[in-house]
Order: sequence, then C-alpha cells, then structure tokens
Amino acid sequence: MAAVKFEQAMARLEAIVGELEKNDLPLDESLKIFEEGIRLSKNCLKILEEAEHKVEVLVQDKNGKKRIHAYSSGDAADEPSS
Amino acid sequence: MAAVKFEQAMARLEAIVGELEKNDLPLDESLKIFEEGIRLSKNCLKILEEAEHKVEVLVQDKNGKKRIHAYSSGDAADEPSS
Amino acid sequence: MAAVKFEQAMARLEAIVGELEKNDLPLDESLKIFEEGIRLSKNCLKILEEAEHKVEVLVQDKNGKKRIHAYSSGDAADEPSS
Amino acid sequence: MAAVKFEQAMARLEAIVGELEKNDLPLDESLKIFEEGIRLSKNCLKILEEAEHKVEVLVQDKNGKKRIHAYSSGDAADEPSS
Amino acid sequence: MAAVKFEQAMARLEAIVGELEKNDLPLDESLKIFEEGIRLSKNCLKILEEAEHKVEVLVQDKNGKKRIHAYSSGDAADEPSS
Amino acid sequence: MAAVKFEQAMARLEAIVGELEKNDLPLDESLKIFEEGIRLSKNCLKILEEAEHKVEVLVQDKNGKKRIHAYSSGDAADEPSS
Amino acid sequence: MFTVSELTGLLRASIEEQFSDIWLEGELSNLRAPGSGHVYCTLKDKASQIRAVLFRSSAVRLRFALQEGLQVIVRGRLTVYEPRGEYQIVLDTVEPKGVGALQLAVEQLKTRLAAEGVFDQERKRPLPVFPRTVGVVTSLTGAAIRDILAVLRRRWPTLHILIAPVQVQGEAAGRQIAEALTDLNDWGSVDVIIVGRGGGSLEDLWSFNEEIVVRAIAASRVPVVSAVGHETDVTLADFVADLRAPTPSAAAEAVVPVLAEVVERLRELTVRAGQVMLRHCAFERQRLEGGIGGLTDVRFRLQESAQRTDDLVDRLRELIQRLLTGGHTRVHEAQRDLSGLNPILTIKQGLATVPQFSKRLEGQMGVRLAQHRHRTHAMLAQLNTLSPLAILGRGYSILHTVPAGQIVRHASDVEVGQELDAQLSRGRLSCTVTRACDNSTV
Repeated sequence: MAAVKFEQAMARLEAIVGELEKNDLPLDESLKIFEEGIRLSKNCLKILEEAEHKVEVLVQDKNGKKRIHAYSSGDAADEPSS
Repeated sequence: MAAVKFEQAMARLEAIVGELEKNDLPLDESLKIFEEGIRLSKNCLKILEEAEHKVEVLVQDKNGKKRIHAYSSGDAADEPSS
Repeated sequence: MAAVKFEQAMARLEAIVGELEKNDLPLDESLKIFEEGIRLSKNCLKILEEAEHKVEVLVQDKNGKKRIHAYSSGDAADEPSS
Repeated sequence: MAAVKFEQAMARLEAIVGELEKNDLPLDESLKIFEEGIRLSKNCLKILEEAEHKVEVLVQDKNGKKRIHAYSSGDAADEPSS
Repeated sequence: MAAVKFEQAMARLEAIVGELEKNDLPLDESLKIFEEGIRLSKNCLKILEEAEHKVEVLVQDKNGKKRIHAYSSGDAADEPSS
Repeated sequence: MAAVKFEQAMARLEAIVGELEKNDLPLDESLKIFEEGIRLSKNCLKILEEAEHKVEVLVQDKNGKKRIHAYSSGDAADEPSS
Repeated sequence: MFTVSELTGLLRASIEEQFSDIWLEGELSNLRAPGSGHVYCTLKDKASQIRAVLFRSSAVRLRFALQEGLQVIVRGRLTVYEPRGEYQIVLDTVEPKGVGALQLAVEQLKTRLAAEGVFDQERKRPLPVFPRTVGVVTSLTGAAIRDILAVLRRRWPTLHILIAPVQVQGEAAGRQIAEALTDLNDWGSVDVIIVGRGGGSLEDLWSFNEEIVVRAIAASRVPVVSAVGHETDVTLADFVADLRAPTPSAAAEAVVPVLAEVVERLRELTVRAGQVMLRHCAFERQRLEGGIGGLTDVRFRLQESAQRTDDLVDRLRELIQRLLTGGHTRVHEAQRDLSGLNPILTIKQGLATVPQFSKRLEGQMGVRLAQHRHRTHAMLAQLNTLSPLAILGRGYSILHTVPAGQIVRHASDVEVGQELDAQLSRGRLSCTVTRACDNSTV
C-alpha cells in the first residue's frame, strides 16, 4: 500500500475531488470515484502518519539530542580535555 | 433495481412531473405516470440510501472514521500519531 | 366499470347536463339520461376514489413514506446509516 | 300501458278535459272519454310515480345520496377520502 | 237496454211528452206512449246510474283515489325531492 | 580521512536541508533524504564525540627514530637544537 | 730599465698596497663561472670597466645570485694578474645596490620558484573544513605555539594537535622546518599543517624564505597554512603555502571552525530538516484533509438529491391531488347541475297536474251526469203530469185483459169468467168477469 506514491495518490485524490465538485458525473460514477477517493485518502493518511512517525522518531532521538545540547550550550571550554 | 441509473430515473421523474403539470393527460394516464413517478422516486431514494450507506460505511470504517473525523475537526495534532 | 374512461364519462355527463338544460326532452328521455347522468357521476366518483386510494397506497407505502419524511426533515445525518 | 308516452297521454288527457267541458258530447261518448281520461290520468300518475320512484331510488342511493350532499355543501376536502 | 242510446231515449221521451201534451191520442195509445215514456225515463235513469256507477268505480278506484287525494292536496313541494 | 568523511557528511547534510527547504520533492523522496540527513547528522555527532583533545609532540630520538609524546609547556628542551 | 716582470711586480705591490681595501660601485657584466667555482666578471660604469673576480670561498657566502647588469656595491682589494698584466679587483663582498642582499636573494628565489610554478594558484589546495589532526611546525618556546594552541583549543576543544618542534631562526632552522613538514606528512593522520613563528626582522624570518622550506611546503601532501611574523611580514613560505595567515592566531582560526558552531550548525540543520519534514507532512495533511473534506461533500450531494427527489414526490402528490380534486369538482359540478335538472320537478308538476285534470274530468262528468239526471227527472215529471192515468185519481179504473193486457173498452170485449186486471189510482185489482152487459149507455 505504501508502495503507492503519496503524490500520485494525492494528485488522484485531488482530481477526484475536482471531479466531484464539478458535480456533472452520474451518481454511480461519483460514488465509484468517491470510494476510490476514500481508499486513496486512507492510504495517504497511512503513508503520512508513517512519515510523521518516522520524522518524529528521528527528530526526537534522545541520545543525539542530549549530546547536541552539551556541545551547543557553548561551555565546551569547561569540558575536561580528554 | 439499483441497476436503473439514478439520473435516468430522476430525468424520467422530472418529465413525469412536467407531464402532470401540463395537465392535459387523461386521468388514467396521469395515474399511470404518477404511479411510475412514485415508483421511480422510491427507486431513487433507495439508490440514494444505498449510496449514503456506502458512503457512511466507507467514511465510518473504524480506523478510517476516527481519523477522518479527528482530522476534519482540526485537532489532528492531539491524536497519537500511530 | 373502471374501464370506462373518466374523461369520456365526464364528457357524456356534461353533455347530459347540456341536454337536460335545453329542457326539450320528453320525460322518459329526460329520465333515461338523468339516470345515465347519475350513474355516470357515480362512476366518475368511483373512478376518482379508486384513483385516490391508489395514490394513497402508493404514497403511504410504509418504507417509502418513512424515508421520505426522514430525509425531508433534514436530519438525515443523525440517522443510523444501516 | 307505460308504453304510452307521457306527453301524449297528458295531451290526450287535456283534450279530453276540453272535450268534456265543451259539453256537446253524448253521454256515452262523454263516459267513454271520461273513462279514457281517468285511465290516462292513472297511467300518467303511474308513469310519474314510477319516474318519481326511479328518481328517488337514483338520488337516494345511500352512498350516492350521502356524497351528493356532502360534496354539494362544498366541504369535500374534509371528507375521509376512502 | 243499455244499448239504447241515452240521447235517443231522451229524444223519444221528449217526443212522447209532446204527443201526450197534444192530448189527442186515445187512452191506450197515450197509455202506451206514456208507459213507453216511463220506461224510457227509467232506462235513462238506469243508464245514468250505470254511468254514475261507472264513474264512481273509476273515480273511487282505491289506489287511484288515494293518490289523487294525496297529490291534489297541493303539498307536493314539501315532499323530499329525491 | 575521517575529516573528509565529516566534511562530506556536513556538505551532504547542508545539501539535503537545502533540497528539503526547496520544498519540491515528493514526500517519499523528502523522507528518504531526511532520513539520510538525520543519519548523517548523527554520524557527524558521533565523529565529533569520538574525537579527543590531544596535544602531542613529534620528536626524533637519538637514533633518528620518530616518536611522539604528550605536550607539556616545558617541552621547549626537546626542540632540535641544530 | 725594468723587465716586464719587474715592472708588473712593482705595480702589483704598489696597487695592492694602495688599494688593499676599497669600495667600488658598478654594473656587473661578462659574468663567467667556470668549473673552478670562482666567479669572473667585469664591473663597469658609463666610461670604464674593471675586471673582478670572486673566489669560490667568497662566492658560496653570497645569499643572492650574481646577474648581468646588476648594480652592485663591492668591497675588495685591487691586484694585478701578472701573467696578463691586467689589474683586477678581488671581491670580498658583493652587495646589491639599493636593496639588501637578503632581500635580493629572496626576490631572486621567488622569481626562480615562480618560474617553476611553485607559487601557482592552481597548486594551492583547499584546507580541510573539519581537520581532526592539526600539525604545527614552530618553535615550542615562542609565543606562536601558545597562541596557536590557545586558539585551537578554544575553537575545537577535541582537536588532535601534533607539534613538530623546530628552530625558527638560525642556520639549522630551514632544514628543520623542511624536515618537520616531511615528518608530519609522513605521520599520516595530519589533516592540515600550520607552519610559522612570531614576527621579526628579515634576518629572523630568513628560514621561511629558504628554498628548502618553500619546496617542503610545496611538496607537502597536507595543506599548509603559513603564519610567519606579523601582518606586514611576508615570506616565500607565505607565497607557497595553501593559505597565508597574517599571524599564528589567525592561522589557528583558519584551520578549524568553532566546534560549538559546528555542533550548533548540525543541530540547526537537523532541526530545520525536521521542521521542513513536519511542515511538509502538515502541508500534505492539510491537503489531504482538504481532499477528504471535498470527498465528503458527496454526502451533501446525496442529501440534495434526496431532497430533490422528495420535492418531486411532493410535486407529484400535489399535482395528482390537484387532478383528483379537479375531477371531484367537475363531477360535483355536474352532479349539482344534474340535481338542478332532476326531472322530479316535471314529475311533481305532472303529479300536480294530473289530479287537476282528473278532478276537472270528474267534475265535468258529475255535472254532466247531474244535468242528464235532472233532465231525465224533469222529463219524468212532465210525463207524469201528462199521465193518462191521472183520471184514475178521480175514481176511474182501467181494465186490462189478462194476459193480453188489452184495454177493455166494451163488455163484449170480454167473456164471462175471464180474468181482468183493474188498474186503480192506487193499486190493482184482479177481477173475474161474472157477467157481461153489452149496454152501450149507462
């Protein structure tokens, strides 16, 4: 599922929304693409959530953060030299 | 019954209303097309209900629903991300 | 009896009224067409009543009626969807 | 006897009355046309009564009568329709 | 006897009276026409009675009479119209 | 060597951030290079962390052999004298 | 009279005595340096020239190279080269005119090396941005090392510094510096080398102008930063170095970034990357939500359609109701008209008229009958007044034969025993003839 490219899915989703908003499709067609749209939006959500989770995990990595702070706090000179 | 295209049914229903409005049909004809109209309207409503049900099912899919609602209400950030 | 077309019956009925209004018929003739007129008017009423009944049955079909009301009251969204 | 047309009978009856009133008939003739007149008047009455009865029956037909009154009083809309 | 026409009898009777008034007939002749006159007058009376009886019978014919009275009392307008 | 790696890593990281900030990559691409960037930054930090402060002096002993020893401010004597 | 040799000997003694130590200025020409190592040349000015020789022992002490046309100030003694009877000046020192010898030497070396391309900009290598190990070639005793160490330590507290201690002035300095550079290159892990010393005179800085140093710097595989003297002092080492720092402190600043800044930069990049990603995700999420919102508009459409259907049904119902009501109205009108035209009126009229007729009939018939009866009775009365039997009242009677009924007028009309009927005024008598008298008069 994640194999579906997010952008492609989003583009398709937006195209679907555009189609639906033009409001000139027969009901069954609308329903069909609505279903597709929902499926796409769920996929997109999943992808996005995975991405968000990944980003979050990567950004909040504890070790990395701690050390970065130690150095960036500008008191390097007080550190023991070895 | 759902095989009857909604739009066709609606078009026919409107034509029937138009026919009745012209008011130049004999009573039995009027009654006949009225019956047809009522039947059509029921079919249309049935189609719409089925469609609505489908939409609801698609949208309310447990995982999906929670998220879609959660997000559309603008507080996505409070949701746990996975 | 319902096989008699309403419009034909009404036309005949109105012709009878016209005939009677001319007031130049012998009694037996008058009586005959008066009788016919009465019978026709009853038939017409009967046709109308049958039509009304049919209309009623069509319109009050339980499922159909309920639904029509449910939707027309504008709170479709609160309805359970299945 | 009912085959005798009412109007003819009435005309004859009137003629008979005239004849009798002219007073120039022999007794037996008078008697004869008197008898005829009486018979005619009875026939006429009979015809009229039959007609009256017929009219009564037609008009007083239970359903029919009720409705004619109900509707002619202009409140048809308040009537239960079936 | 009834075959004797009333008017002829009356004419003969008048002739007899004339004959008798002339008073130039022998007794037996007078007697004869007098008797004839008596007879004739009785016949006339009889004819009249028969006529009256007939009239009575015709008029008093129960059904006819009753109705004639009912209707002739001039309250037809108060009758129910149907 | 490590210095080159670090520099390349930093350069790549800068490039990645630049790429990301141009904001024209598809989500998955962004995610991929973001991940790479995070990995790079961690590697860089690791490199920085592993480094130790050391000041050493490279001298030639009597046999002409090169060796190093820790620097202290009294090392002036070790300076080659000729 | 002298011999040539005697005279030449005398001149030589005289010249050598008189010109044993002279300064002379002139332009070098006819430079010759044959294999002996001695240098022969001519010093000249606009009008004259003098032969000069620089013996090898003096020549090697020269810091600069002798060149044709070079204006020089020389010191030496005059002598005579007896085999040829030529006088010449034996040069002890040669100084370039205008500039110092050292300076000229530097210029000459610079020109030479430049011709070789040693100073070419293309040869210069970029410094590593993040060196792990910094080599330092300088004296351990100078201020330079303290400055360098202090700056490096401040900027990059975890830096590895490898010092190759050298003399930075004196005869040995050039060689030591060159060797130190080679050593640091050979050591392998050095990323950048600072070579330098604090400021001083041209003489003090001499070793950094030595060819051996310049070549060592040029040959270094590790980028070299020169930091010689102060800002105004420029040595050939500075020209050949990959970067020239005005001071040792500046060199130290040039070779390493500030670790805290790098860490901060890393952190900033990480944060920016994270922010960009989160923004990206947020943007996509918003986009997605917009899409989802757009999708769920389908429900409105369904509701609209349902409403439209309901409207149509309502209209249908209204129309059919109107139709039916219209039908009812028409039927009722017809019924009303019909009931207005009910023949009952005619019938009632007839029912009223017929009895009138029969009444008139009956009346007329009664009158007629009464008239007839009256007439008949009148006739009867009249008849009675004319009755031939009236005489009977007066006492007459009339005899009738029986059964013939013949009025008996004559006695002869009867026979004895015959029965007769006597008609009296009132009643009748039956009589039997007992006797008959035929007597016509009484």
